[in-house]
Amino acid sequence: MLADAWLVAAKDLKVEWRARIIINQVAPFTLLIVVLFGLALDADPETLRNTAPGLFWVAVLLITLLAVQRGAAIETSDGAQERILLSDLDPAAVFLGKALALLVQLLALEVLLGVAIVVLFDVSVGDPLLMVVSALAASVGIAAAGTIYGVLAVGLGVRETLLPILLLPVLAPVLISATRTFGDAFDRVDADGWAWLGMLAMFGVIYMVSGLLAYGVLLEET
Amino acid sequence: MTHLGYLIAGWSIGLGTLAVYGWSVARRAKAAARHVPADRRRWMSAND
Amino acid sequence: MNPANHPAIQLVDAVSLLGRFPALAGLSLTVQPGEVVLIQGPNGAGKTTALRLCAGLLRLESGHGLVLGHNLANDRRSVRRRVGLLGHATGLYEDLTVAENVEFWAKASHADVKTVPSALSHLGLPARLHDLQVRRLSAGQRRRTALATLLVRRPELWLLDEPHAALDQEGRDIVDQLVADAADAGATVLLASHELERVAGISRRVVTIAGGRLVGDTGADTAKPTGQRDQDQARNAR
Amino acid sequence: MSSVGAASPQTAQAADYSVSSRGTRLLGVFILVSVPVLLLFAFVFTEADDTMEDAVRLLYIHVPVAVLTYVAFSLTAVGSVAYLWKRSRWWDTVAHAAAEVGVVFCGLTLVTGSIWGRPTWNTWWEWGDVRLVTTLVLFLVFVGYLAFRSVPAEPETRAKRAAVIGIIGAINIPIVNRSVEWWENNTLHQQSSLTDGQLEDLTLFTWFLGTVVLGAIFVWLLITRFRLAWLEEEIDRHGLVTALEERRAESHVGVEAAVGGSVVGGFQDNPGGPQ
Repeated sequence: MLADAWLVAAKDLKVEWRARIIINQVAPFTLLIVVLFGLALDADPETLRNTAPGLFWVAVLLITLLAVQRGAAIETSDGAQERILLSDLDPAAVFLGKALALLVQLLALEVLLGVAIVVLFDVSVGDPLLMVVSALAASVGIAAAGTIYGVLAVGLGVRETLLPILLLPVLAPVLISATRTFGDAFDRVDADGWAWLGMLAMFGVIYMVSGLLAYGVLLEET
Repeated sequence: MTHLGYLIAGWSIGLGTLAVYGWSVARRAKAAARHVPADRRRWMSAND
Repeated sequence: MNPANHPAIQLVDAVSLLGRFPALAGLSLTVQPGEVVLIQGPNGAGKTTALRLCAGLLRLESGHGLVLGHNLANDRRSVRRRVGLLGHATGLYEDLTVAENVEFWAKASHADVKTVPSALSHLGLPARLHDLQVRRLSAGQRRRTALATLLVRRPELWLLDEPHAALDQEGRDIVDQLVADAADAGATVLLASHELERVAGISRRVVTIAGGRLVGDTGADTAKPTGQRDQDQARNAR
Repeated sequence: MSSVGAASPQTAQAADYSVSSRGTRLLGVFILVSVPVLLLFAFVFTEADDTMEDAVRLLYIHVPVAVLTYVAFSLTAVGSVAYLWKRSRWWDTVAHAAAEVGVVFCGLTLVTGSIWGRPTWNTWWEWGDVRLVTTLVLFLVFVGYLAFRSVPAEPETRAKRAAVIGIIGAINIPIVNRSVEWWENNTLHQQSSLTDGQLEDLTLFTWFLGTVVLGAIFVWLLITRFRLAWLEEEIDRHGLVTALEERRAESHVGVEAAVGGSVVGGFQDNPGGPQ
């Protein structure tokens, strides 16, 4: 099953590497969000530093929407989703593979976003390890939930508008927890970031398990 | 009685919403029942 | 499942829906293992739906259906793993090359990747095309690639929806040969087409559907040149 | 609901399309009688609270509605699990009806809570409060659930996917609750007010009465909404029977066309194909 998951993940990443949708379109969008936040918050350095953790994760959620839609579009453009049903791939392996590919893309974009925030908002990172580990844990949960909801709206023709209202409320706990860990890592709030990391890890585990169990039900269109 | 405005607002919005919602569901159900043959509206005979 | 004990396909009064439209309105059809059957009928007759139902992709709304011995009501997954469906969509990834696509679907079907080059050349796709992205292919080349992904899987039941569409003469001959080879190897083939005269040569039995039901089932004798009939009968007797 | 409550069994004639049954009519009568009684208890018989003053009277509707919200969403989760297990249309309809009634109750929880919070906490909304934020997120999750259900889709597909959304939504409740609790653990909610023994018997009874009355409204709504959903599916099935007959009629007309009138070439022009 892990070999199958890797097969799917490698395929998704290869498609992305060829098509460059994430690199050419989503990455610039990422930078744009940072710039827009900077403009909206009146260029006050202290405000920007205080809100940086929250802005980072709101930006990640927006990017997630685009990446999830792109990931679902790969399968639906020419009936590939149906071919996956007709293949010997275990739905759980497909879920794992697509979540892994999404995770890799999210992490790459988060690095870009992190650099942009640190440089443009003049944030000093007090605890880089906490920042990296919590970003990793949060992204696992986001990738798992995103993959589940990515396939939910497939075949209904209204994916673009349905996805945000379904996915974003579910990701609210990640936003809360990851903002806290980053706040701690940036020395901006008096919170125990490492304790919040537990929450992120728990969220990741719950949604990974949910996806492994539910993906088969969701993949089957009729 | 203190806060009378809040009290009236709270209770009337609460009960009012439930009444309007209940009325609309009953009305929609009535309209839907017209298009269903009587023998397929099975709970009516089952419960009566 | 011993195929000898089961018809390859057995549909009894099958109803299947596309959305809320009953594309199949009580189709009954039995196909024996090793048979090559052509389904014909006008546009919207339900040919495509019939093939997709047999592939285990659609739900059986009512009626009964057995495909390769698996019940369509509760074991469509087993059906899906044993059939090869060429539908209207090719299921190829535009950004991957021809070889990458066929290799991916070979691996996804747990088939031998080493057969990929021979499958591609069998479909008349020269080596210079193998490393081309699918988005650069013509419609005919795409269909050949899609057929190659089926070939590496060696399905027990081929379900070909308009297999000749978009293909040139050479491609059509290759498809005909593919069907003949599959039948020789003991596989069952179901073709849907509205070009009766094009496909009549490769199929012994012609089934006509209209309005989602069977309206005609002519055995060997109407749609078959006499010369091949004996050959076919000998093949079926095996 | 008044119209249904007033309708007696004798007036129900063949031309009456009301979806009421004896059970819901009795429930309707009970609701019509008990709501004024509840109002009497909430506004006349009970005393004002020492700290909240008369604003406490809002809690007699707010708390029961909040409790029933969680009952409704739990029912959606139960219905969703049961649907995936039994694959029965009945459970799917239960989940759907409970979710819609739940969203109405959840919205009322937020509104009545907000109206109560303004005089008590001096704010319409308090981000630091666990239950407030949890309930809001919950509201949005199930608004999404209803949005999904309203999209035209094959009923079986929709039921399966909606079940997954319903279950995940329910799983989400404790997670959101935990995270918000950690986030700001200075809750403003009177967590102890029900248990610290300072309540008068009459106050407690009014709360109980409020739960019973609103519970009756909840049950009436749930049953009626269920019947509506059931009828809608019956209409759908009835339409299917008609469509099937029309489709079968085609097969008699279509025989000649099938043999003669085939179009050479394209495969794109087949409306029987997947869309």
